[in-house]
Amino acid sequence: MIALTLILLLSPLIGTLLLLFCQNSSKDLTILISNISILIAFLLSLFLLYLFYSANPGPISANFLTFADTSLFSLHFGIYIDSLALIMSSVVTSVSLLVHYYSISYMKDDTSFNRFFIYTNFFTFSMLLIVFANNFLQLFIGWELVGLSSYLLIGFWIKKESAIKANYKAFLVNRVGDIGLLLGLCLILLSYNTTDYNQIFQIKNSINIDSVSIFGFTFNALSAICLLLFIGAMAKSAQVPLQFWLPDSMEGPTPISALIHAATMVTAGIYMVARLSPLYELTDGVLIFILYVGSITAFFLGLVALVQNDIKRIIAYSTISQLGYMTAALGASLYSLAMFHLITHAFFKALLFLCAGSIIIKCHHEQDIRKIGGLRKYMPITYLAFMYASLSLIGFPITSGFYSKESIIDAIGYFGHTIPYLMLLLSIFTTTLYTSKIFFKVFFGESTLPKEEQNENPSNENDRQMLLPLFILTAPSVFLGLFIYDPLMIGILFQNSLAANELIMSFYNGYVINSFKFFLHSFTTINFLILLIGLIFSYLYYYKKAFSINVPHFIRTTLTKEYGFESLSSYLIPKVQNIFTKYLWRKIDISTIDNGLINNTSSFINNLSSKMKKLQTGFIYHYSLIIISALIFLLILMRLTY
Amino acid sequence: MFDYPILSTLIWLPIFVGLILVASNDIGKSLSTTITLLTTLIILIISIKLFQSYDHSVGNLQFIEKFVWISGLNIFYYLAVDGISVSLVLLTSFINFLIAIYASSEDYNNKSSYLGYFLILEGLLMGTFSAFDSILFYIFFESLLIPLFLIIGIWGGENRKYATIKFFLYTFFGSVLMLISIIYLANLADSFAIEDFYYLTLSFEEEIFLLLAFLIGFGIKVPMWPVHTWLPDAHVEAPTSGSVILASVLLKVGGYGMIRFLLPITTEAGIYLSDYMIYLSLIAIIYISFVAFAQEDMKKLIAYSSVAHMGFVTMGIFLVFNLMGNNPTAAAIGLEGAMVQMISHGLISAALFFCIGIMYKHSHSRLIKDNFGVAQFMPIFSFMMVFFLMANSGLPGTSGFVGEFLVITSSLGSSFLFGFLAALSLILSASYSLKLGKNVLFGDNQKNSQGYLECKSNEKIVLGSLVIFVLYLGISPDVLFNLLDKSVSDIISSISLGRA
Amino acid sequence: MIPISYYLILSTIIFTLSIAGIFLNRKNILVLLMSLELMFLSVNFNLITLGNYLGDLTGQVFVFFVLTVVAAESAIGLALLIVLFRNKKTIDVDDLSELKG
Amino acid sequence: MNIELITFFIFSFLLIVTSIKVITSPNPVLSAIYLVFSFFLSAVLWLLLGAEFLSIILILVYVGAVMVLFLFVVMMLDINIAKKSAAYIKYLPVGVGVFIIFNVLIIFFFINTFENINYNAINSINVISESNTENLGYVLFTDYIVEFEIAGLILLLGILSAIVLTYRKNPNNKYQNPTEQIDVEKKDRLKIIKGLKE
Repeated sequence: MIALTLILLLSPLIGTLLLLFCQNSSKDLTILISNISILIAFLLSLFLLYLFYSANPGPISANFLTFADTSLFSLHFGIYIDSLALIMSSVVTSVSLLVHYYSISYMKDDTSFNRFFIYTNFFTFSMLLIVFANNFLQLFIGWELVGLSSYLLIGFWIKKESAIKANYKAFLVNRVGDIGLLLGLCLILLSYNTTDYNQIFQIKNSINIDSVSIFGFTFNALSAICLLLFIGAMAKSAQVPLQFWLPDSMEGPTPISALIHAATMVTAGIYMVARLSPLYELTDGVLIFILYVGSITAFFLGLVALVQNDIKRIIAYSTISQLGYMTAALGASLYSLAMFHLITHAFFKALLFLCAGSIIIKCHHEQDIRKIGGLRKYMPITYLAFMYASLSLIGFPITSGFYSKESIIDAIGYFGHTIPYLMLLLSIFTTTLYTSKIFFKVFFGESTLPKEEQNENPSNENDRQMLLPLFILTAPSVFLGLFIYDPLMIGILFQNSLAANELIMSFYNGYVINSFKFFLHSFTTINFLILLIGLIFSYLYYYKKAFSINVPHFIRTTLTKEYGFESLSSYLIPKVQNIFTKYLWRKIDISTIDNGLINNTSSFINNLSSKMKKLQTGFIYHYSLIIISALIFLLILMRLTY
Repeated sequence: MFDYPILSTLIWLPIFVGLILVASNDIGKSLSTTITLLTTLIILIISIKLFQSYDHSVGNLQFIEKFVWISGLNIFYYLAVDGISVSLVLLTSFINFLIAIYASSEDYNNKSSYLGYFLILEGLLMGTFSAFDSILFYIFFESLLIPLFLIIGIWGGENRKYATIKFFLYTFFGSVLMLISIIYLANLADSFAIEDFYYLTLSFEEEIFLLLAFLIGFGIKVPMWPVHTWLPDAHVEAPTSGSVILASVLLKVGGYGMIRFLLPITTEAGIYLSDYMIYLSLIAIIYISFVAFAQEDMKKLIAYSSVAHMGFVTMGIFLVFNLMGNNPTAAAIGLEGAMVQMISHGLISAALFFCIGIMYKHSHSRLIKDNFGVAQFMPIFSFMMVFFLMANSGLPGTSGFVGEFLVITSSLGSSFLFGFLAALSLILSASYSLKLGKNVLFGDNQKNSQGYLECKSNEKIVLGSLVIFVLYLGISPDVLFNLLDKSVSDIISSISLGRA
Repeated sequence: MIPISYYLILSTIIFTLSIAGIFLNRKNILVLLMSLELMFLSVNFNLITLGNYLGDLTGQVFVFFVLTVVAAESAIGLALLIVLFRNKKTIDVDDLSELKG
Repeated sequence: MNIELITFFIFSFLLIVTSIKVITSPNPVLSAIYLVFSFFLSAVLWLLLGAEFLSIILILVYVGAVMVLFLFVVMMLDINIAKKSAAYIKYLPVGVGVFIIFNVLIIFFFINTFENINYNAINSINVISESNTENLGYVLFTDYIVEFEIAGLILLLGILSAIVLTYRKNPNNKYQNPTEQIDVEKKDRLKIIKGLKE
């Protein structure tokens, strides 16, 4: 069991190393190595999943490499196998396999073809490192490596100026979050000098008692640690204050947006909180904070998506708002629901991005939806795939998106968190709006692109490699919900890896009863009503252009400016930083310390010595005068003292 | 267990060969490079043998060589080595070996004396790390300046005169104070051996003065915040290998001196002043990172970044004072973190200076705006440079992270504010290193006016071996930890013994 | 009966005169050497008078040695003067200022 | 007022006047002569003090040798008569000022300790006999023999240095160097020229 997971974990790494060494080999060799390594990982995780559920042993944790073993602390790299980890790894590997396969054709005419696959393999390895981490240090290392691979992949086209700016910003914002994570990690190591999950889980109630003084006020240690760890998650999963890097990270190639910025990396934060759910259960106040952060992100970022016109940026904002849903679920300690939404979201969001990718390739890298139009006739398969994915995104009944999103909204409503419930309800409306905006504009509207741009004949839509993943992805993004909803709710799926199962049970018995009844019941709820209104509204507004609403200028600019985050991040901070640092360097470092102290002392000594020089006139009588006056002075001195 | 005195050979062999090289100026470039390569290789092998035969479990002074030197003042030629010195000796020999490889492709006028000075410098560095008699330590500590002064002075950049004189006088001023305190201590303990100083009972005022004297003496060497302005100038003017050896090993002498002298002797004063000193190193970390961000000159940027990283080292050391009272394990973590940070910063800053040297060789300009779009023409080189920039900003999985991680853990022990401010360096170091990477490596460069072409084989070897070591120390720094573990706990116990 | 203080006063007067001479002369180094001789003279005066006062002959013996030293010194002084004159063509104090700082 | 006091006053007054003249006279020759004159006067004063041998030595050695040397040098170097330069006037007050301060200083501060001791300066110290020369000779050759030798050396030094400093080798004077003449080989002397017809 452990050996298999070890192989699973290391196969992408071996793939990366192999690709690294045969860099300038032929294209198909790279395709071969990269896809096989991910395929092995995928098959292994499926097999392990099956093995785990058949034998269902408890969580297994084993260390395979000692990081540092001294008298003061002992840190290791290890593997932690339980249902949560295996499900997450199968999701990650499956999406990554499909994206690898998809990007063979997407990147085929790119010069640095091999480099792309090195980075994606490396990304999958570091993601698995997080998934299978059995201690906080390995979690942090995987966390940063994922940040590094997203930095490399966003800035993949090194010549593209905006891509370099984007990856610089992305990495720094992730680093802001990582400070929280690092401080949490250090606090744990300091107070319990072990970072191992098991040991921490065992002594978790004793942690609750000690206190930590942060900036003077004393906090309960556990809630301080969990809050700090959540700050790291906020940056990685793009929650409200630290979310402005995700839309810019669309500069990278579309497959990586699908892989990293939709399915896997951004969900690392959610996974971490879910993994540490036993700890989060004991904190006070942190969960409420998470709940409100999640719901605010869900609602407000959804609004911003309405005013965007770049297809990838709209999907990026929708990812942020869906992540808001998941965080809200975590906040309401509905961990398995959050994980369920994470899984379904991974599939249908990856599908959305891949469709967007094929659209972009078709229209020769044109991403502005106002220009593209009427692709229904030319790209039937992408059209169908896109439709299913957006239905699932909206949460249309029967689709898996419906099961995960609706259950989160109803559960939060059921447990009486009123304001977040309202926010999530309203964001259903915004989600339907912007998804149908893309849908109608791209597939039904008229295109303004010059004719030969959009080669007419539908036959060569795109080659097989791009369309096969779309087919494969539509299945889980639509039917997965039905398939795993009941086992999830009864708590078999994430057996003893997530806390607070009894909450889900009570919701299940009290509200849902079973998946089919939940489906029927949903037609009568408000959610479906809002959904319908949204659909009709967008049908009339986008497709028929029946009426036009002039959104007041003030709202439009705030939204485009992403509530000021956009201008903050791309102009304000760099400019302030430049001026401030230049000032610091010029004023303090150079003028005060360097010139002020050092050069001044040297010049002081210089002119002091030049004054002394005047004394040596060269004339004897001056010297004799000096001698005599000194003699007189000494005599007087002797007389006075003697 | 050794028939021949290993430490003395480590010191005097390179000095001897160096002198020959300097003296015989007419031997050709190729011959002098082979000689240097050979000697540095031998030294590397000896120090690896030293490392293997140094048994970590005991951890006290080993390979002791003690002969009477000046019987009148009972000064001894006293060489010995403990965990900390072994790691630094290894670092020196490794870096010098890399310099020899790198320098083989360089061509400087009268290159044999250029390489000769490096060998002398290597020998003196070995001496500083293994001297256990304070006067011997002081002599080696002082004589370090001379070869470097010549290297920067003769083969340096444009206004090298200003830089070298400033560098020389600055460190000289520091060490004068140090000499006074050594003599003061010596006539108290009427012996110059360092461990005799440990058991002296000093009054509080004495300790305060000694602390300040040692602090200034070593603070200038480790450029601590207010006295750091000599480093950027020295780096900008030094030739590539000169600034490599300066950044990677010479700064560690200051840190090593602090651990050897400051910690065990002036404990009471240290505890009393520890808050101010931690504020100093915090300023060094945060303020200097801001200043590093504003640089236009690549070398200056890396020089300021090494000041910031050395801020972590000093912080680790002063935390020991702060935490001695209530939490000795955190103090030990801090000190171990400082030690690891020294070694890892030595490797990373050496690598970064090598990269800048390679780029300078093609574009002949150190300014950031003159170098752009390097990645298009030098893919392997820019891969390694991105790796080192990442290591410089403390990416876990590289050795840069380990040191900072431990120092932040122990700083959280004393107060959350210290930990938070130290952790801030995570963003700041990332911001300036990646800014360098962004402006220099990426971006579009059609006509390749700077004439970048892929780096030669020996440069690849140099950078490759540094990548391997930084990764190895990042993934499993266990080998370093059990080397340092015993010596660090000895120092902590000798401090608590001193205080009790 | 001449009290001892008279002699001492006389010798101080001679001594200060010679100092003024060294300091005052603008003419040439020769006068400087001569005032130096005067200074030695006044010193000898003191030696003898205080020798008498203490009833010890060492004063006078010492004067004897002072005389030999002064002889040698003025010989060397004048030789230097000649060499100086040969090179500089002048021994006027005002234009001998090569040692200017 | 007995006879010694009168002679003392006369001669000391004359001595002061001559030494002032030595300093202030423009012509170096004149100042040399005044110096000679002041030595004579002080020799007399020394006689008063009972140091006859020394006063004779003073006149014979000092005036005879050193002053002659001075005059010789003065004559040799064409030192022009210094005109009353303006600087001289400017510095006169300073010179006089220094003179007065110094006198006041030493006389009032140090000498008045001897004020109350009316010890007669004039008496003769006799070690083995009456005459001062004999006593001096005795003391000189018993206690101070080493210093006596050193004094001889100093004089030798004086002579040597004077010669070394001023001696200039005349380039064109010819002289024989016997050592060089001896160690000569055949080839220096003999030059065989071939092909000479008989």
